[in-house]
Amino acid sequence: METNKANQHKKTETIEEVVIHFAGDSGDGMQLTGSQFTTSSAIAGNDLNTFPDFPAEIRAPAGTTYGVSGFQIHFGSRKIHTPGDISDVLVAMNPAALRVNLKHLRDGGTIIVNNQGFTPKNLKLAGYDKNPLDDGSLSNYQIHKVDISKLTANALEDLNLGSKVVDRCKNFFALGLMYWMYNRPVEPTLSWIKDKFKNKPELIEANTRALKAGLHYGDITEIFTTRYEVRPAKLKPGTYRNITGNAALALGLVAAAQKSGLEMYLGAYPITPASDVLHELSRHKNFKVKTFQAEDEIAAISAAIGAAYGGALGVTATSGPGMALKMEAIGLAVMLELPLVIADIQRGGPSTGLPTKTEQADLFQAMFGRNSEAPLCVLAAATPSDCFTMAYEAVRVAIKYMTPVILLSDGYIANGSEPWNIPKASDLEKLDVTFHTDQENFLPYSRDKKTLARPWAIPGTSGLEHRVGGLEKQDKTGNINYEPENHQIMVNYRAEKIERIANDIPDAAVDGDKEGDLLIVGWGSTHGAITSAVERSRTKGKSVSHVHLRYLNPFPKNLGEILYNFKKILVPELNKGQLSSLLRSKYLVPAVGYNKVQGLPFKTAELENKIDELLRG
Amino acid sequence: METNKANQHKKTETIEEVVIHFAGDSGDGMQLTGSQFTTSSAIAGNDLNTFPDFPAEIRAPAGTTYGVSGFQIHFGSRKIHTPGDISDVLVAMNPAALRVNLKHLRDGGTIIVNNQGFTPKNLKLAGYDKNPLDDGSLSNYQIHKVDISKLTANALEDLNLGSKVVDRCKNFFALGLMYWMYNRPVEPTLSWIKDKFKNKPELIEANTRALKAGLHYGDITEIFTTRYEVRPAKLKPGTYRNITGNAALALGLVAAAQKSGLEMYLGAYPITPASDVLHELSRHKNFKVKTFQAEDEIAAISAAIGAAYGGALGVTATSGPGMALKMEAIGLAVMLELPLVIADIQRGGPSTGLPTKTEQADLFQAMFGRNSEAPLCVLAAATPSDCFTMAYEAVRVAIKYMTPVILLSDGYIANGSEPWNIPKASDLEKLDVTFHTDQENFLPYSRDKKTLARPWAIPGTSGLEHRVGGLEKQDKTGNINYEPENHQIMVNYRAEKIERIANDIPDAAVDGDKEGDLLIVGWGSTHGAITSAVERSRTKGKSVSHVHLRYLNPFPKNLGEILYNFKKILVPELNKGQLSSLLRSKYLVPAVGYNKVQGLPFKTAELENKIDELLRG
Amino acid sequence: MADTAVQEPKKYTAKDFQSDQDVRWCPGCGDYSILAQTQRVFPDIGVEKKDIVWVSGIGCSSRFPYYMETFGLHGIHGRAPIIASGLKMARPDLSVWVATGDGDLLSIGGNHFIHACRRNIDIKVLLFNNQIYGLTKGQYSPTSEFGKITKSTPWGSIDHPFNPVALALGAECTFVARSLDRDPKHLQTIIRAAAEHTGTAFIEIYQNCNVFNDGAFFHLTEKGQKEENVVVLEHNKPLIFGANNDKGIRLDGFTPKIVSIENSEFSKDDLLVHDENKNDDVLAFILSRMTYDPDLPTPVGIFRKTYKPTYDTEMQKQINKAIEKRGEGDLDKLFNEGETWVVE
Amino acid sequence: MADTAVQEPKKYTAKDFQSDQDVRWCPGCGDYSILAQTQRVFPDIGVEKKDIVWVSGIGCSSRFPYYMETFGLHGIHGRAPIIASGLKMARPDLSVWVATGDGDLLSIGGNHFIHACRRNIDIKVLLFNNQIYGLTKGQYSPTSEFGKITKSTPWGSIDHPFNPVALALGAECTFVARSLDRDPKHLQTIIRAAAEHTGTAFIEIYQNCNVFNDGAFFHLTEKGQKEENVVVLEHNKPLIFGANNDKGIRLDGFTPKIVSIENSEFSKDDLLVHDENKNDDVLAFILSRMTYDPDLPTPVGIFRKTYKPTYDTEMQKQINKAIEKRGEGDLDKLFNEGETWVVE
Ligand SMILES: Cc1ncc(C[n+]2csc(CCOP(=O)(O)OP(=O)(O)O)c2C)c(N)n1
Ligand SMILES: Cc1ncc(C[n+]2csc(CCOP(=O)(O)OP(=O)(O)O)c2C)c(N)n1
Ligand code: SF4
Ligand code: SF4
Ligand SMILES: [Mg+2]
Ligand SMILES: [Mg+2]
Repeated sequence: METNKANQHKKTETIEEVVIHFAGDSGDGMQLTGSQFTTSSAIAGNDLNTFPDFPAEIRAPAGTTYGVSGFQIHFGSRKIHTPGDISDVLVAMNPAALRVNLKHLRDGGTIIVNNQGFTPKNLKLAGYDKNPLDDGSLSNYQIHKVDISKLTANALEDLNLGSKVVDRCKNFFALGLMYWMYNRPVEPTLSWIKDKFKNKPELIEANTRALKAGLHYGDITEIFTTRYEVRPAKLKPGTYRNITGNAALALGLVAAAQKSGLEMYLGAYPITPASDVLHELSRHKNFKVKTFQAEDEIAAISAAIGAAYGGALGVTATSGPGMALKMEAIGLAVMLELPLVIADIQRGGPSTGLPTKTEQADLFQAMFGRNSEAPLCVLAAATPSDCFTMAYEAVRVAIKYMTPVILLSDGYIANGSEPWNIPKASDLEKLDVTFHTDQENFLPYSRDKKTLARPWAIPGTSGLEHRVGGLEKQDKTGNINYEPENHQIMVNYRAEKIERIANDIPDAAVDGDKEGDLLIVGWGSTHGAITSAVERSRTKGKSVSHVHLRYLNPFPKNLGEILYNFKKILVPELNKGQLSSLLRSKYLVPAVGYNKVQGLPFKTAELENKIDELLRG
Repeated sequence: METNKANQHKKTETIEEVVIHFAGDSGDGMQLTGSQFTTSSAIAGNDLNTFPDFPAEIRAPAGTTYGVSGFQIHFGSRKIHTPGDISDVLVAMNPAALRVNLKHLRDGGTIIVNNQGFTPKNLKLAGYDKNPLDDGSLSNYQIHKVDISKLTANALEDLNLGSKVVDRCKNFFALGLMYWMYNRPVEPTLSWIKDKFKNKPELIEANTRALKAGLHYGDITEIFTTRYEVRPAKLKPGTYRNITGNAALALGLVAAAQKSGLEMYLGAYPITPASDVLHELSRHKNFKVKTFQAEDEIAAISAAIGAAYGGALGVTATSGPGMALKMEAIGLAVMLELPLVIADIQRGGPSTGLPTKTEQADLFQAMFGRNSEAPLCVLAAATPSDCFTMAYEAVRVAIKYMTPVILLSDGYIANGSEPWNIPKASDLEKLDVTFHTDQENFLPYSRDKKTLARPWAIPGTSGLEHRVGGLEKQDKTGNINYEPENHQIMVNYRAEKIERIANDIPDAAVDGDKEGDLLIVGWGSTHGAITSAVERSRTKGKSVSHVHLRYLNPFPKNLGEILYNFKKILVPELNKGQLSSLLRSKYLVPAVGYNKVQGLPFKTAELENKIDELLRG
Repeated sequence: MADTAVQEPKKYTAKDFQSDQDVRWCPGCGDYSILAQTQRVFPDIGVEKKDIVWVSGIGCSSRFPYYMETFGLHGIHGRAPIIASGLKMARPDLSVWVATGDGDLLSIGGNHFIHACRRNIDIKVLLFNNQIYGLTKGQYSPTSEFGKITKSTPWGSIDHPFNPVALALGAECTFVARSLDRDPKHLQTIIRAAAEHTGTAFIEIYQNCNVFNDGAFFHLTEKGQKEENVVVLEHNKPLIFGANNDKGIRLDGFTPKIVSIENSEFSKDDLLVHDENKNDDVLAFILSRMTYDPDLPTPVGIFRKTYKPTYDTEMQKQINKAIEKRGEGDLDKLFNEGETWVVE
Repeated sequence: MADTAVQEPKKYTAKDFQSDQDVRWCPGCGDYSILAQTQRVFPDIGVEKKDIVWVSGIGCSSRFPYYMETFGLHGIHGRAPIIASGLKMARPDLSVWVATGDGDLLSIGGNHFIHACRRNIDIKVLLFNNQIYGLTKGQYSPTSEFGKITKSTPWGSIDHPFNPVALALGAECTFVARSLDRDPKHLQTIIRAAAEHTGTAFIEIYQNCNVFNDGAFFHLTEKGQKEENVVVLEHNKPLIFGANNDKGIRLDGFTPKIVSIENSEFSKDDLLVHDENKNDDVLAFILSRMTYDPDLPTPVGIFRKTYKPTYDTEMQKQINKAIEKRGEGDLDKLFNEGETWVVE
């Protein structure tokens, strides 16, 4: 096994956690570099959290600030909840990358730049009058100017490759250097290269050499005097892999389909940042997953409704604008009382907004975006791997209660990743589905006493021929009915059915004391930042607890009780106060919002400051 | 002038108010009968309120209960707020009409039936085993069996008309009889007949004869001993006409277009109960109103957005399911900051629901139905004639604040009618629009200091060439911009702009004392029922006040203050508690809902009882 | 439906396909006939009731499923073709039918319709074309004639109508036909042919709305008029029409012309012979163009019938292929894909 | 644009149509050429900058308006044709252009597109057909070939592609053309012709997406290949192609066949002569059918150009007629329509 042995004369320092930010042009392969570093760190046993951040343009002109693509990884020997507020190390392939990311580098942090990227043209494109590498403006940082391009070219000299190809290997040099610096295992990347380019041996050679050149460069040159050791974190025993939220969500659905014995049918229309759910599921046809790229979002959900009527596990996945388009059809699904999972991977809005940025502002839409009273279940995943759990849960609720379920995720956890403690398939909760078959007194809108679910009676079943539709229907028979009392009964049933789900979900768990000065209530992807901020505040002796909601409709039954036990309630959200409004309305508690709508996740420090402020004031 | 003189030996009794319900098959012309009676009563100087109620089927098979079409009119010499909880008189053309409406007739009320309609077949279709006219089951009522069909046929005998034509005149007989009974002027209907059938003299003759036959029948036969006199109501002086909500809404828009100097562009797709807005506006092309029946609701609003970009007054009108489809485009309008009026004539839901029934359950959708933070102004009309006022107001706000405005109406006030005190065009508030023309430092997203509105810079203006779109835009320039701080600024602007509208709208007015035991907060079409109930409760000495909200986003500035001055707050709504949720959330007041979702308006008595209950408990 | 007739189907009568719901169309509506012909044909299509699903959108016509004693889904406006498509993909074993109106299918639902056509998903679409919006009480529709005066066009419509047959052809539909509510026999034949087709089958049915557009098709359906105004397309047969079968259609270049075949220079043999199976759909397109030509008879019958793989079978094939190649999905294997590591 | 050229327009150069925004397409993208040709043609179309509006949906191609120094509206996905239609109806004096992609126009926007066509609203639609979803990073589109492997179809697409030209014809479009990003001259000609047309003008432009679908059209655009694979349609001219102009298209019935016109039984005079003005669109339809035929060259040029009243002018006419008939609207009269009564 290829290893990464230290040059003996360099010292090794042990540190608890590091944040590295890789940045370069969209074409520089920074997402790849980041994800390789992630895998390596995961295998090194660290806990970690990542955040890729790329532009809306596919490949904006080289050298521009809006074309910068970045990948941040936070890894450590302790529990890591976020990709880090600010980075310790910035790897910048060109001036634009430096310019965009410098403000997120800590004072005294390390900068590693690709010297060749700092051409006059690139400097100008990035808006620099003078070369910042030379004018002393970076004196607050430890700056390493490395001839990455040149050194890569040197290493590949005798391979007779085109200059473009050679240039594309430079990210592996940078990666190698960082591997050296943080003592990462190289093997996973080497085997990845072999697999990736299995039909192009010259690229295997080129990338391998570039990687090793970076590695050796650290070892040999004098400019790097210290290597860092980040010890393995104490993670729960088990087999792990690194997983993004979207991949986890897709796997959760596949798992639930398998465990319920249903065939999955995904109707989807590509949209950032939800497309990867479609991509991932499209691969798994041997799980009898049918994926359908529809003509639009309305078609996607309508097809899924048709499939659900036919007895499949109907799923659709989209983001904000696509979600808006689905609302009429969701109303139909509510009326039909068919199971359906609708994943909304939220992004910055309104309208087309900031397609590649994150936000949590679709909660209201999920709750209320339909005409009339059309209640359904709303769930939210808190972290990348939690997307697996909540997708599974969404299926469970949908089929048990015969209802559409909206699962909220967002760009941040969808693209971000963390280690996932891989479950055993056999340990997953079994999901029971029984299609109705009994012809005796079959009533399509009769109800289960406990769940109020109606029977799932699918075509192909003898004697169950019946009609359903979006007009109000008669209690029990499901025939069209416009009578006032019947309408009230049906409206109440549909509401009550969703409320009863509260009997079937875990109580909200309080992280911290059950009463105190301040309760933070969060939901979705803010989990990591809130957890970190609360940890830090508690270390400072503050009385702060945290409840993180995964069930937004209905709320867990014990939520009111929890809220009433705190003097103050803070609801941090990446929107203008949607959950906080729901809490205030339902529980009449003076929850205050901490709101940020910038296309970015919370920083731990922001929350920490807000907590300080509230407990001071 | 043809008059309606009383037979001298019959006595005349003066009463304050009456509720009459006309009911028959969809083909029996009950809507026409009702609206003629309405006009006549209006001209008699009564205040009044009407409520047509017809089936979703176009023309359901004759004689069925679901094919019954009804029209209720409430008129009186005092202020009339509603069409009446229960009727005093039921005119039933067949057994189904009797069966469906009997439960809404007061004990001791009058029933007038068309004897010939009670055939064995019709009785069976209506679900009667025995003829209720004979079996004593109606002994609680004053029942008049009139040979309406036969008497009509007799009157038309020598005209040599087909039996179908003759049968179609029977509603005029019934109308004539009611005119006699309530001393109504006949002239308006006679001239209506002349106008309507101007090319068919035989129909003029037939219908005139039928009407007069009914009139004389009352006069001559012994069975009717009493006529009633309902004196003119004390209405504000002025010229009046009877108007439905949809007609008023359309006129309000035309008026606002004229007063603002804008050409109106309506993009619409037919949907019950909003289609009449399209129909009405299509007639007024000489007001430079362009109406476009689009391929669907998304197209309708998108076209209106295009028109608004071009400098027209963009309007779209729809109902619940259509509204759901428009949400993505509404988000675009929010982003473009263009004026746009979106009328939502609510109907029963969810999904296709109860298309011809009323409901108030789209408030949440109007507020929150879009992806991300996309705030806009939401208004609601309270009565049919108020639709004029609020449509006008919607335009005022839209153009002044460069924002989409949602105007909520519903099936009840859209189809219902009341006397409208016709304004003088010259008295209407002038609406100022200035398109931006100044080329110097033109910034498409600069803002008016007071309103935060951006300039309306339309194509065709030299030197103002610029681009707008749904991606987040840079403050001032409007160029695409993904920067975090900029996004926050723009999100805040969009929110703040809507909030500032509160500075520009009337304070909420309290009907009753400014503090007390109970405040009722209503919105939309419940106005009449709440007003009546509050009047009655106050007569009984209860401390009840009423605030009726026409501005739902933003709320009037003084609303919080008002709420805090009452011990209890009741929010009656034809939904599951949408306004009440908004009030609780915003003001943290323990507002309780009184909710009914039956496709029907509130009855005054229901509200009265609820008030009693609350003030007792 | 080849793939559903696994076991010998029961012998049904038309009555077996009547549901227990009261039919709520206006008396005299053409929809009654379409329902009746369908119920008459369905006993013969070789599919069990339990395996048939009717899907519809919103409109008078879209109430159709309620009256058929099969499975039924009354969807939302315009979405029937795609709801049906989803159902068919999930359940290729079912026989899936769509009942829709000219507003439902061609106005709000136009996109789903053309996409269903191009995919060649195996659903049968019956368009009840009454050239009006019935359920919303009489607005013009995308098939209404230019200049039509309706509630929403008191000054006359300025929309040029779609030619649904041409649109379907332009969208690559594999089975395109037209029939009439008032020609029960013909309608039955066409419904039967659609049932036999594998792939998207589209039937435009001219339907009288006697309340809002009465008589729109009387020139094509009433005795004394229809003979001169309709030409029936039959496979491999020349295009002959006229009260005395004395006229025919001849092609002059691409232009259909009426010629007399009695006492004239032309005989039957000079006429255009219909070929519904032509794989290029040019002939069908030429015939579709006769529809709005005031000088030519309106063609009814099957314009085009051709075969290509259906979307639903291709989808199923991919599943089968994937299983063959990779084996049935194993969750544990899936979970453990890519780089994993063990924490003890 | 006949109706907009009221005053003598200014003399522009291509540069006048370049906005101040950085062009953000991938280096090498075919969109650059389409932008450049447009900017080259626009000085000649006789419309002032202030009277031109570019409307788009969402996609790489839909960024187009930002780079044109005219008015511009970057709309939402699929809705450009209808936003543009509304604008044109409200403002018939403007010259309204749509930039759109194959996903934007034919997937989510298909319905608005076919309705714009049938209405014959006077807008010009430039379809940037790269047979892929660019902006969302490489899923197949409704024009991608059957079997295409993309991110969303790792097992190959099972969708049969639309033929956009045939679809537009089926939807009654009055101007239907095709051009290529890599044939600047031709593209300029076609854009100019579209500008001159009154009514819906549709141009399908084959566009190379060098990141996600590189080379999709190289057989039609690259030297050494294009000569044999492309036939240029020119009005009143025979269909000739080939590196040595030695081949032509001849009609065998409705079927186009390649014939040699050098040393063969056929000469130029035997070839199909293009007629873009044919009012029946059968010829155009036949030509459209050559597109996906592997044995025939792909036609580019104007398939059809015909005239009928446009929706926007008809709409304006109705307004004028109404005013003529009733006089300009008088609010007081309107308010007092019907029965009124006076309360003193
Ligand atoms: C989203 C939505 N928009 C509009 C409507 C109202 N609507 C119901 S049916 C219909 C059109 C009916 O016309 P058509 O499809 O021709 O059917 P027909 O009634 O003539 O059979 C419309 C516009 C609706 N139900 N839903
Ligand atoms: C409602 C909605 N759905 C999906 C998307 C995501 N989306 C943006 S562009 C696009 C398709 C782009 O393909 P195409 O129209 O061919 O344009 P290209 O990028 O290839 O030029 C999609 C699916 C969106 N922005 N809005
Ligand atoms: S309105 Fe027309 S289409 Fe609808 S049921 Fe009545 S007659 Fe038939
Ligand atoms: S992704 Fe393709 S279409 Fe989009 S800008 Fe890049 S090359 Fe052009
Ligand atoms: Mg119709
Ligand atoms: Mg594309």
